[in-house]
Amino acid sequence: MAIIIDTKSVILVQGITGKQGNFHTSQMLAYGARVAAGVSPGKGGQEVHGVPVFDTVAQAMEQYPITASIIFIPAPGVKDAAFEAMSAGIKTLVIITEHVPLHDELDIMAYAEKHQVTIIGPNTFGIISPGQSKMGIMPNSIYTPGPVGVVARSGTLSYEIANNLTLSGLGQSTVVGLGGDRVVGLSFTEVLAKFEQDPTTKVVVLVGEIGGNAEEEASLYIKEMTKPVVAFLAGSSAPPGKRMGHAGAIIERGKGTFQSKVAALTLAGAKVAALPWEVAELVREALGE
Amino acid sequence: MAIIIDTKSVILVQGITGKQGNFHTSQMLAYGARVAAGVSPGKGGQEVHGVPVFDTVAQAMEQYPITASIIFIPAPGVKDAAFEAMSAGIKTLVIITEHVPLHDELDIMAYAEKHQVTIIGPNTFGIISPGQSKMGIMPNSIYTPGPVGVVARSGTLSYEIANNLTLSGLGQSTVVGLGGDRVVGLSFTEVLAKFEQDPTTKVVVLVGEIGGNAEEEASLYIKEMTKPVVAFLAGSSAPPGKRMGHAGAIIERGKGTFQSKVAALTLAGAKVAALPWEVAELVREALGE
Amino acid sequence: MKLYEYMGKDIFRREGIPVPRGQAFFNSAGVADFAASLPAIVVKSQVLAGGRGKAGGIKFPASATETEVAAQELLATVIRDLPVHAVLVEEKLKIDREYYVAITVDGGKRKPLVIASAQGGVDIEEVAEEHIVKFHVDVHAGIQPHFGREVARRMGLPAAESKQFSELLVKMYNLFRKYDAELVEINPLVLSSGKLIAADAKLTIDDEAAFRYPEWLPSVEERTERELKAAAIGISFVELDGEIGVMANGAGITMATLDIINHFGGSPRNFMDAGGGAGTEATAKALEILLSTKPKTIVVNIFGGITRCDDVARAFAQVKETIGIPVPLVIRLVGTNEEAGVEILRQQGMSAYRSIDEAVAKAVELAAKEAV
Amino acid sequence: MKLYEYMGKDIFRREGIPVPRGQAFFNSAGVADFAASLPAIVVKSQVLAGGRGKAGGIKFPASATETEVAAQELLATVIRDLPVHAVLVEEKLKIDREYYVAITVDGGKRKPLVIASAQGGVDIEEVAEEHIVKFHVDVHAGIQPHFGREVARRMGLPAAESKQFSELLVKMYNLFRKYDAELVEINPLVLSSGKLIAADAKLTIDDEAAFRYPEWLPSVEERTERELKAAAIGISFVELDGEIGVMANGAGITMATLDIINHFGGSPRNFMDAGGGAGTEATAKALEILLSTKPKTIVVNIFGGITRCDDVARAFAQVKETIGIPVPLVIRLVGTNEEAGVEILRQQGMSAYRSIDEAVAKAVELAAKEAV
Repeated sequence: MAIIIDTKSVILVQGITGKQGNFHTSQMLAYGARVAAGVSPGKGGQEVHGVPVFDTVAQAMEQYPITASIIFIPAPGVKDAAFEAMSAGIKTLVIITEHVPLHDELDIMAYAEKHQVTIIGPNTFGIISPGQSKMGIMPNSIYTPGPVGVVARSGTLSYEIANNLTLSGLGQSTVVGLGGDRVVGLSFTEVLAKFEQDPTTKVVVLVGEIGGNAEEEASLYIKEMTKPVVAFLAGSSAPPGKRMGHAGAIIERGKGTFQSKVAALTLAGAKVAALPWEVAELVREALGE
Repeated sequence: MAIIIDTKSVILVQGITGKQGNFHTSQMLAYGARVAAGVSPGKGGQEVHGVPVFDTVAQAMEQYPITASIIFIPAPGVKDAAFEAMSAGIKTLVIITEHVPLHDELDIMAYAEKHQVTIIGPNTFGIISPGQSKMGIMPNSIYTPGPVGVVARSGTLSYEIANNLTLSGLGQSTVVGLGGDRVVGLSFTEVLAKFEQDPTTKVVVLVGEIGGNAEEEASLYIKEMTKPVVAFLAGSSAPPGKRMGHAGAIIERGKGTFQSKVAALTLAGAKVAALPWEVAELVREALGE
Repeated sequence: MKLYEYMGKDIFRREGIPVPRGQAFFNSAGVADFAASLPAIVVKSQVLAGGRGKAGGIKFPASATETEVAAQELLATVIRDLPVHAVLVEEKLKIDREYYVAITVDGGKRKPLVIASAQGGVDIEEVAEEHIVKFHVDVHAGIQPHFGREVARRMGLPAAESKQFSELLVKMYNLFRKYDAELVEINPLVLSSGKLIAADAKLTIDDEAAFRYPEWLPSVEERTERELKAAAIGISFVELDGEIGVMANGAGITMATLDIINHFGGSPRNFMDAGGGAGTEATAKALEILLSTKPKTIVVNIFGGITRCDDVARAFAQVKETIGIPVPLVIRLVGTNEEAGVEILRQQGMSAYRSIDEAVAKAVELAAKEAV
Repeated sequence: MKLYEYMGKDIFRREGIPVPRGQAFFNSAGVADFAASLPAIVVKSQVLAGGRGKAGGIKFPASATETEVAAQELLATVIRDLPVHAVLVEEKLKIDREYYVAITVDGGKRKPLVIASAQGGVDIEEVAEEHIVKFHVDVHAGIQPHFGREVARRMGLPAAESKQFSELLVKMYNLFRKYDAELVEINPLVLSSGKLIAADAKLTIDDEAAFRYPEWLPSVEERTERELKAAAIGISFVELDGEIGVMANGAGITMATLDIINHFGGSPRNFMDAGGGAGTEATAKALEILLSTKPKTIVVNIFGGITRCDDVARAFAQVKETIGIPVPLVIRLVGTNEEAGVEILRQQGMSAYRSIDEAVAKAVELAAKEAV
């Protein structure tokens, strides 16, 4: 078991003929993900690493029972691509692209809500259920199957932590990247709820950062969870008012500070690691090992 | 029993201080409908026939458990009023106003679908469940409770038929006016399905007219109904290509002709009256009287 | 409200939809000069009738001088009873292929509908169903480029045209929404040396959205003078060919009244829906319009709801006293304030029926007598 | 991208939102003439710092001549380290009441959010929560007038102002959507002799939507030269006050690296997220930017995923050979092509750590030594 994607996921790659789409298709195939088809307007009939390319999503879906799509389209075309997938009936969508305009994200999320589509991203490293399937750009080598669910805002930091877990003998059920933008699809709370329901997941690691109030909101749900949660937060040393990399990381109006997040999580019963390499130890304790 | 509105319906009147809103509020009250509140921006605090007036729908709903709203707002303001009602959570909406722009109707219907709101109209005489409640502009005197469900596109023609039914001793469960515009909320099929489920209704009268293919679509459902359907259609003598009164009544592309509608309804098992005064007799036969 | 082709093309141009180089002329001044700037020429009469090509309304002059002559000729033409309003002098396109594309509203589905075909240039009704592509539009999504790509694929357009077509459809939809259109139709959409160009433009604007029209939007009138007069007092009126004048209140009941006239062997002179709640003045004016069509007899069918019978009766009395009613008038009057209405009629020596069949039968009988 | 007040007001004016009569000046030429046409005058320095009023950036001259002097003075001013870009000379409004209204995006709810208060004119954070009205917007409904009426009611505005406010909010929302705004804020929205007027205009445009900007949209730059240089090669870079230069790949890991520096008692000189997949050239340029800030030492934290360790190592080698690396460089290098990268470094006499804690501890130690 895992959440959102597993061995049964039949994957479409939108933008498969682009540099990123092409490369990560090879990586996903190498990982064993069932990449069934790709879409690239005007390139229908080609193949990429043996995967057939179609001109439109509807055309691809006439041929394959696609359940999920991953988008590698440049930012100006992401809204079009996301609407194409949703209009064609795809219910799980991973949007890797960064720099998607805010209002396009608002439009995508409103339409996803209307059609009950699960969106991961934009500006995410994707999602991986180790040993089962992968839709994303994370390195294949650092994950191993196991009982730890990981949900993160930030990519490389989550690699660091997943790698540490793997090196410590702690495998992962699913690792989800929410995406670094101000408006993204899945929230911490929604992913935590899925982990709570997933029989394989025994403990959840939440990798957050300063800015916004997603971690505070998640704390409300963590209080009600039966499974233990370990958290790590980046940004303890960030100066106020400076924008650091992505929009999520702005400290505004005294909310979303490191302190408020640590307090909320701790109060909710989560163990907060002070340094990234402490996460594995806290997970081991949570598992009662 | 009845469909859509009954004694439990708590009614809001949007545009209650206008000439039409004011007059028909008095008529609805006289009929015994539970008109709880009215809305008229800038007129909050006034009363119309003893009904309190509020500035906004949200404000009215803080005070009364409103279940349905009837709109008497001039055409340019109908979209705003309909969205106000829907955003406030009202799930049944009767739009009396005529001349509502087509694209406003498209917007209203899309939003209604998203929020599962039942819309009657625009450009309708409304709905009446005789002896129980009334949201509309039909004369109070011509209806009486009974087993006949009536659904019509056109107002006065339905009065003619309802009056004939009443004079023939055949009361009505609910009489619904779909509205005469090209884009309206409820369809014949949706109303027929509600009558099919309604224990009080024993027979349904469908009052249609030439143009569009609503009657043909309804025929598909009539085939599956357990209750008998009697139909009357206006427009047997209409010349092709002329627009008669409302947009519904255009004969285009050889579809929606009188002949095609009669054929479809007859094939589906409905009895089609050649003249309006024959409807009551066919209803009596259908009831086995 | 239908717009002339040249008006539609002006809007197309403004919204970025490619159209041929062209200019509208209301007389022949300047035609030759403009034509001289075109490599090949077509002159199209601007008239809101279909089939203008077959009726000789389109010419292909070989020179600027010939164009001027053609324009003069066409401007003097009447096509299907309609005088030619203007001529559009355009660059004649090299036509490699002709497609069809339109956006309209599907009332049944309550959604915009895209209709397209790779077999354009002919009446779309003559195209076999399997060559027509239809897609509904969710207004919450609008038309994004992918929508056009999928339509293009179903039409069988090659990749090179798919992108152009998709951009065109996005623009057509934006125009459709922005201008409250009932219909935006391009037939033919021409493929000319690799470029898609709207060789024709049919644009119908929703009359009910008039209050939002930008000021520059031109107005086209298709109605007769009497129909306009009726519209001015809020009454739907359509002239027909028969003998019996008709007035009723409500579109459905008016249509049914026409049907009943037919049923009894008569023929209606008109359709007149006096609407709900018309007062004495409007009703009197409506009656005057009716009389001006010189019917053999008039039948009035009023089921009073919002409309008050006494108001209607007063209108008849007023017209009788002022301009007179020179033809037999058969009145069916029931509903709100019925008794007061009947009394007013009685004082004027008129009477009223309670049932519609009796009234119409009488009117048909009287019309037949008049005809003798 | 934040716009100056006068730019925001130009857009407001274009979109029909009432603003005071006014004009921006970049020098004092013409100021007196324009001021002479105003019944009462205010001169506002155009600078993207908050609290410009308290800092003396707003003046109320009594005459046209005084206005010219005030403009000259303000144009020579620096407010919170930012030189005054221009002055806005405006009609000084009679202020009857001051409100607050803004539209922004609530990331948590993934929806636009309207924030309003009847207590405007002050910092909205100083207004008590119970005097602030907040409503989310469904983009499928947009803001219809009723939305504004309900906000006005919750604010406690009288009926006479509700209609104006509602029209204003519809226009603000249209602007918010049309211009890809992150924030549209009016504070204060002034009630002046019965009219609502935007006395200030704060407009922030989404940088990511730059490709859609109409050409006329002005650009405002808040970043330092180095930050701009980094942005040009797609790297997020923010200058800080500490001693240790930092480069990492990914915003979260970069932030965590800063935290770890802090944890070991060091202080970061900057935030530099070299992103995922940066090649040799970009990495070399990033390193040059880092060096230009003259840190005491540099720590590089690369977890190779898309980023290839050998590319990164080659960049370091290249910079070392060309311009040289005059400060200690501590490298943590793991992941894709790690061995090749370590080998390249070894050939240059550099070594790499495998764990982040060791690398950072070393960098802090070295920085401390340099400081001695």
